[in-house]
Amino acid sequence: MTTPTSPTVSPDVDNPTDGPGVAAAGATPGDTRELTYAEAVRETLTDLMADDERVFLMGEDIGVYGGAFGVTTGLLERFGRERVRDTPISEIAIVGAGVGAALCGMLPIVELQFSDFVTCAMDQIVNQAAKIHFMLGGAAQVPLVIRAPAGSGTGAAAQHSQSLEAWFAHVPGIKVVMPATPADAMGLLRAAVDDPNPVLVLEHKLLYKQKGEVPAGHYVPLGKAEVRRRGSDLTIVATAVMVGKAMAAAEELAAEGIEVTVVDPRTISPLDEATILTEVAATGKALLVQEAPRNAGFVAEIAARIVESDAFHTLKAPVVRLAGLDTPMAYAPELEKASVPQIPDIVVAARRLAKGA
Amino acid sequence: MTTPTSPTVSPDVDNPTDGPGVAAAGATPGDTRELTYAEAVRETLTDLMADDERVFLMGEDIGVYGGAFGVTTGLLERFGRERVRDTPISEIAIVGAGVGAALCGMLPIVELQFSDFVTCAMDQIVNQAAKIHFMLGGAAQVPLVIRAPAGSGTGAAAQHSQSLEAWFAHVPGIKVVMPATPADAMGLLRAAVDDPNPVLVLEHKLLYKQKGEVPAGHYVPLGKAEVRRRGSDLTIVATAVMVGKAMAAAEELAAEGIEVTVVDPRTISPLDEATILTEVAATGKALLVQEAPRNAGFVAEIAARIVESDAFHTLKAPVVRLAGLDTPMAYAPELEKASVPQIPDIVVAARRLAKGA
Amino acid sequence: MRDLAKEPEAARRALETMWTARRFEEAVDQLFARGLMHGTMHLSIGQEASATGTCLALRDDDLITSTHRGHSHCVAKGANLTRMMAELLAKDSGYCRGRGGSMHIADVATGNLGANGIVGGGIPIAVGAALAQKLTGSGKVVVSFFGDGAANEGAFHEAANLAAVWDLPVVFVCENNHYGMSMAADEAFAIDNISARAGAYGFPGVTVDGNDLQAVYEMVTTAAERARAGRGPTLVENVTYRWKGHSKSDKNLYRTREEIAAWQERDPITRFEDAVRKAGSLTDPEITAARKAATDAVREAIRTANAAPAAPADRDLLLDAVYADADAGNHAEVPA
Amino acid sequence: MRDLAKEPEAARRALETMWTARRFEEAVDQLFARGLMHGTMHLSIGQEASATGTCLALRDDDLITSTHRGHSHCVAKGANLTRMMAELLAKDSGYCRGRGGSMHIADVATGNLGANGIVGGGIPIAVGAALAQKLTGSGKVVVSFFGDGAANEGAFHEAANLAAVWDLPVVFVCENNHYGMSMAADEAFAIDNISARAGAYGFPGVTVDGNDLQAVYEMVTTAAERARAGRGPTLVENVTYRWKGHSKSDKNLYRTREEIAAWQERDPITRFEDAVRKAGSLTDPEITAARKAATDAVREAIRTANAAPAAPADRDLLLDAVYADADAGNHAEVPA
Ligand SMILES: Cc1ncc(C[n+]2csc(CCOP(=O)(O)OP(=O)(O)O)c2C)c(N)n1
Ligand SMILES: Cc1ncc(C[n+]2csc(CCOP(=O)(O)OP(=O)(O)O)c2C)c(N)n1
Ligand SMILES: [Mg+2]
Ligand SMILES: [Mg+2]
Repeated sequence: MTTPTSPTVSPDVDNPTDGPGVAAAGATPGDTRELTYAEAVRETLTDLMADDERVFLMGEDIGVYGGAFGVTTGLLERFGRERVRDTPISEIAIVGAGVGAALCGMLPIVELQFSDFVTCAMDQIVNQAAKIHFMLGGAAQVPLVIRAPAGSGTGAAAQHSQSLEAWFAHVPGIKVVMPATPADAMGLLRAAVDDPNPVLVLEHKLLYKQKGEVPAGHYVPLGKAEVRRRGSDLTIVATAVMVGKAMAAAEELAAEGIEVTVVDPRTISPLDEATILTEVAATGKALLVQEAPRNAGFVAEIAARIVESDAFHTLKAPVVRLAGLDTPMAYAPELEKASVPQIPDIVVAARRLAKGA
Repeated sequence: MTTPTSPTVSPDVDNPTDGPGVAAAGATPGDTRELTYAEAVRETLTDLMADDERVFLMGEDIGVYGGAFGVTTGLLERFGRERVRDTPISEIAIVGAGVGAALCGMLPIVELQFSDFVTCAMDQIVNQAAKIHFMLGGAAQVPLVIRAPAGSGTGAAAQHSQSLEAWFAHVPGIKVVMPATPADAMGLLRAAVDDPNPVLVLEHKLLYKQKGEVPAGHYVPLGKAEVRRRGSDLTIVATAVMVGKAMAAAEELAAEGIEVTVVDPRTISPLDEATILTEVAATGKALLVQEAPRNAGFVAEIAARIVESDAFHTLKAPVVRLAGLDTPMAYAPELEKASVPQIPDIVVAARRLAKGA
Repeated sequence: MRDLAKEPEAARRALETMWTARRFEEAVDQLFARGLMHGTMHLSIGQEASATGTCLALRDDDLITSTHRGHSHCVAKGANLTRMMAELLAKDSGYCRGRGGSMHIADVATGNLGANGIVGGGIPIAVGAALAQKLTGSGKVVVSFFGDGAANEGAFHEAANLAAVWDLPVVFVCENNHYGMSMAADEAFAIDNISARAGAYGFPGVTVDGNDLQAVYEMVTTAAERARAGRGPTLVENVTYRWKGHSKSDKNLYRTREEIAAWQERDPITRFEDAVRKAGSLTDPEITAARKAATDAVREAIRTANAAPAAPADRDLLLDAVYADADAGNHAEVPA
Repeated sequence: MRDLAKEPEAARRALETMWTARRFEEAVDQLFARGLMHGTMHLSIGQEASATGTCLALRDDDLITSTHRGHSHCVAKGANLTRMMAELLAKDSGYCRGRGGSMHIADVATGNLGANGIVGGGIPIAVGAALAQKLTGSGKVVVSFFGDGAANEGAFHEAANLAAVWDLPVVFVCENNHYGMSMAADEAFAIDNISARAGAYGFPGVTVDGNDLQAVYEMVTTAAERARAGRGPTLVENVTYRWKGHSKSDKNLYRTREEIAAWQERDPITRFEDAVRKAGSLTDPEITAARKAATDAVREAIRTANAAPAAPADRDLLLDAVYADADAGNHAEVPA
């Protein structure tokens, strides 16, 4: 297994519960507890369903099985078969039924068992969910949330390990979030359900067991990046599992006297460009880290935003991208590990960038 | 209709027939004739089918109807129903049958009636066609060509006007070409069929009627950009229909004394990075133009390649992107026109960039 | 079962609806030919009994999803003609504010969840809408219109099965007009009746003469009752024919003039007029009046729509229109 | 029709194949449990008669597409055990050079076009392979294996219909093991037999006791003959059961211990051994020898595979492996 060291990143202290004050299941608002990322998702789903009759779940094996990653364990018992709906293996119908139900005022949360299976439902996601509000001249909305475990690291090979966020960032009309911590897993999901637009929540499967402090009822507004640490030598922008790796690399670098800023966009569409540009301008050096293959990946967009803005003038060195190999994901554990940026890769790239002109 | 002025760009004189010398239908090799883009595709299909029994066509309404854009008109009569196969409306099966036939040694060329319908066949394109060669450790190959008309400009609204090339540039294992001229429509298609890998050929529907000189049997190697004109003030990189618009803008700019280079990548995956970087370094200013929405679009990748390379040090100004609006495509002609870069937009952006520091 | 031809009010309404759809599309055809309309369009002339008979079998608050060939569904479900025409003419007062055009007209107020540019794309959406009705106990039924061609899309299959296993209140209305663009249903299917596909999902399927308004009305009524009673979906195959080309680019090379003429002989409107005459529920002047009312309404719609301002080509307005306002919350516009 | 149990050589081959698949997967199960194998895997223990009976009905040069639960298909089609095991152990000598793993093993030489990680993903590919056979007149037949769950994917629907309208030489073998992961077929379908779906496409469908090797063999033989004669596809539903969890993470909460035990009583291998004994074609020592040959072969495969070098974790090698070499041209590796 190539599970990376996943440092517990600091909780979201700048953004305490500032959304609708929904009481957390079994926890007093304001309480902060240690939860795993999977628990944070589960607790949020529980809260939302308890709180709003319109919320219901659909997906493959989400009932008694609890989902392929156990995220929905226990929800069937609590909410019953009408609201926790095990589906046949029919991704078009799962997403499409979500679109139709959302159009009629429900708040469906559908799960795709692996994010790779968006490929089976792209029409419904891209041509229907994302476009209906615009195409209909604003006469309808599609408050659909699609949850999907993304990323590699489990030896599941090329069809179960993709990080496809860039595709959806390129689709106007859908919002895309990539929580990197248990707190964000809760907060962003809550915001996603609260939003009248379709939102794709890409959970990273290597993070499900990661623990972190989570304020009860936590809410993280969509479209707000988080500065996870600040340093003056260089700015790392990283997404999903790469946030934790960047934080671990930052510790190592700090030990050598290199101080880095780590920015986690959290929502990649709409992107919090202002925060990213400010933080890059502050150090003049940008290292962009993603797990997805490099070519036309999401951090290319960040590179473009940097160099077409005033931040360009603050740059002291070329922008550096660290990304997955431009290959399908290989099965063998060592090959898989070699295919995505690891902590030492980040350290090396950051060191070089920090020391270079 | 918002059909843009489509200047006849100069033929591909630097790259004459350098591929396998296949005799063109009704034309002596070496002959250069004026053909429309659609005619160039049709003639290439004819040549390839006449030349190689393994080549056959599948798609919706490609037979007696001749395809939604008339590209395959006459091929049914010439080659018969076995090799020009009208299919039911089943995009998964169309692409999947192409994958299976290609795996077994055939050279299928499948047509998706509009490139938007890739959304109905993404699993077969992305998880199967693109990955099989790698996943199987090289034990098989998928010489499948997928042709699909892309782009806006016909008043067909949000589900029939997309430019989705960025998605496929992000998929290792498939190659992607975007011919901008009749000559390239022939040359790239011939190279695509000649290649042992899956190739997505994104034809632009506004170009089908554009005329240009086409050498008989023309062959354009995959992965080679074309410098369509050279100037010292600024480098425009543009794709598909934007190449012609950039050329028209260049004429206007030349009249004011601004000389621009126009680079057409032609193949966007694998990308001819060297040519692009050389041409950008030569002027120190880059204007990147695409029809697709800006966010996470393909030219973001070009921006990233520029600023992570040595070309960064040659930049005299921020990189500028001109792209489609981050909206679904609207129906109304004036809205559609406002949604994608037009010649005056390119002129204005180029002028500003040329004159700026 | 009611006999619509025998009831003056129902007969008048059916006739006026069919004529309105017909006149609307004839007008669109002409506006196109004269270069006054833009984009593409798909006319359902010849298929009006399918849309009309189906919608007459529904309650006002029942829902439909429609297709690229959706004008008659829209009319039959009660849409405002001026807003339809305004949309096609790319006006700000159109149903979609000029952003959607013919393939995306919806009228949420009359229960039309929208046309669709993707063949089969509306079917799973209809199933989801039906699920919402079931979950909320609204008692409403959803009709999903789609073509013969669409029945070969994976979306049809998955949606039909889901509706079956969950007993959802949906009626699948397959308008088999013999062609998917140029592809003859005979070649796209190795079965005689598309309705036989219902057997693959475990619900009833029936093939109906889609040019017989009463037959359509009866079948959909039965199917809607079944759905409303919580007994799940039905597949109703309305066999019909489109008189015009698939879209403006169609040269009709895949069918004969004789075939078209033979089907024009079976004009669903004429047939229903004959039935009404036979039933004696309306007089000839009343029949003529229904037709004239439709003609006038369409003429008036064109006039009003034409006079309206064009959708403004303002980039900021477009960018603002992509996302629903998050501050407004996720409150539904269609009360389910 | 041949009675396999009565022919010593066929009986021996069938037994050895089933035992090899069984022993292979038992070994994989243990290697996993002991942390010596990585990733995920899906075992077909209990389903061996389906794979074996099907492949025995094929010619050596016929083709198959397989699934995520594909080890027994692979074995039955004649794959090399060492290369299979090497793949699972992430060795360079594995079928996929360690790049594919269990879900992507293919053996083009024995006509196995590959397992698939996407449920239903192989079905359209099988149809395309069958089209290639038709176009080249090869006389070969393609079997597409897939599960009950896969029959609800759009890919199944579109592929089945395409094969039907083009009369392609394909046999759809649905291995109905009662569950798609945790989803009971009873809940995923509102019909009793998945084979009934064939009627929606106009070709024959049959439901077979998938734990009866001879029954599977007979049905697939008939279907393959039909396909080879140009008469199009057949859907053969092999009703069977998987003894092990869906994958390593399965806690079997969706079914009872009793149900599993009852199906273990219907072990397809024991059943065929009994048939052979009854037919008297093999002696008890011969039956034992077949089992032992399988056990030995698997043990030897593990030994050899284990000793082989790991797939090299070299980034350049990986990058080089993405595209087939364009200079080599598009010459097929599977002569069609
Ligand atoms: C997924 C998809 N594939 C193809 C098309 C192109 N197309 C539009 S309408 C049409 C024919 C549809 O046939 P049918 O479903 O019978 O409806 P009809 O046009 O006859 O009303 C086709 C192929 C499309 N819009 N969407
Ligand atoms: C498109 C897709 N959806 C979901 C999955 C996850 N998944 C893998 S196997 C499986 C169950 C498949 O059931 P079935 O087809 O009956 O095959 P079985 O596992 O029973 O052999 C599921 C849901 C997948 N791999 N691909
Ligand atoms: Mg039709
Ligand atoms: Mg199963």
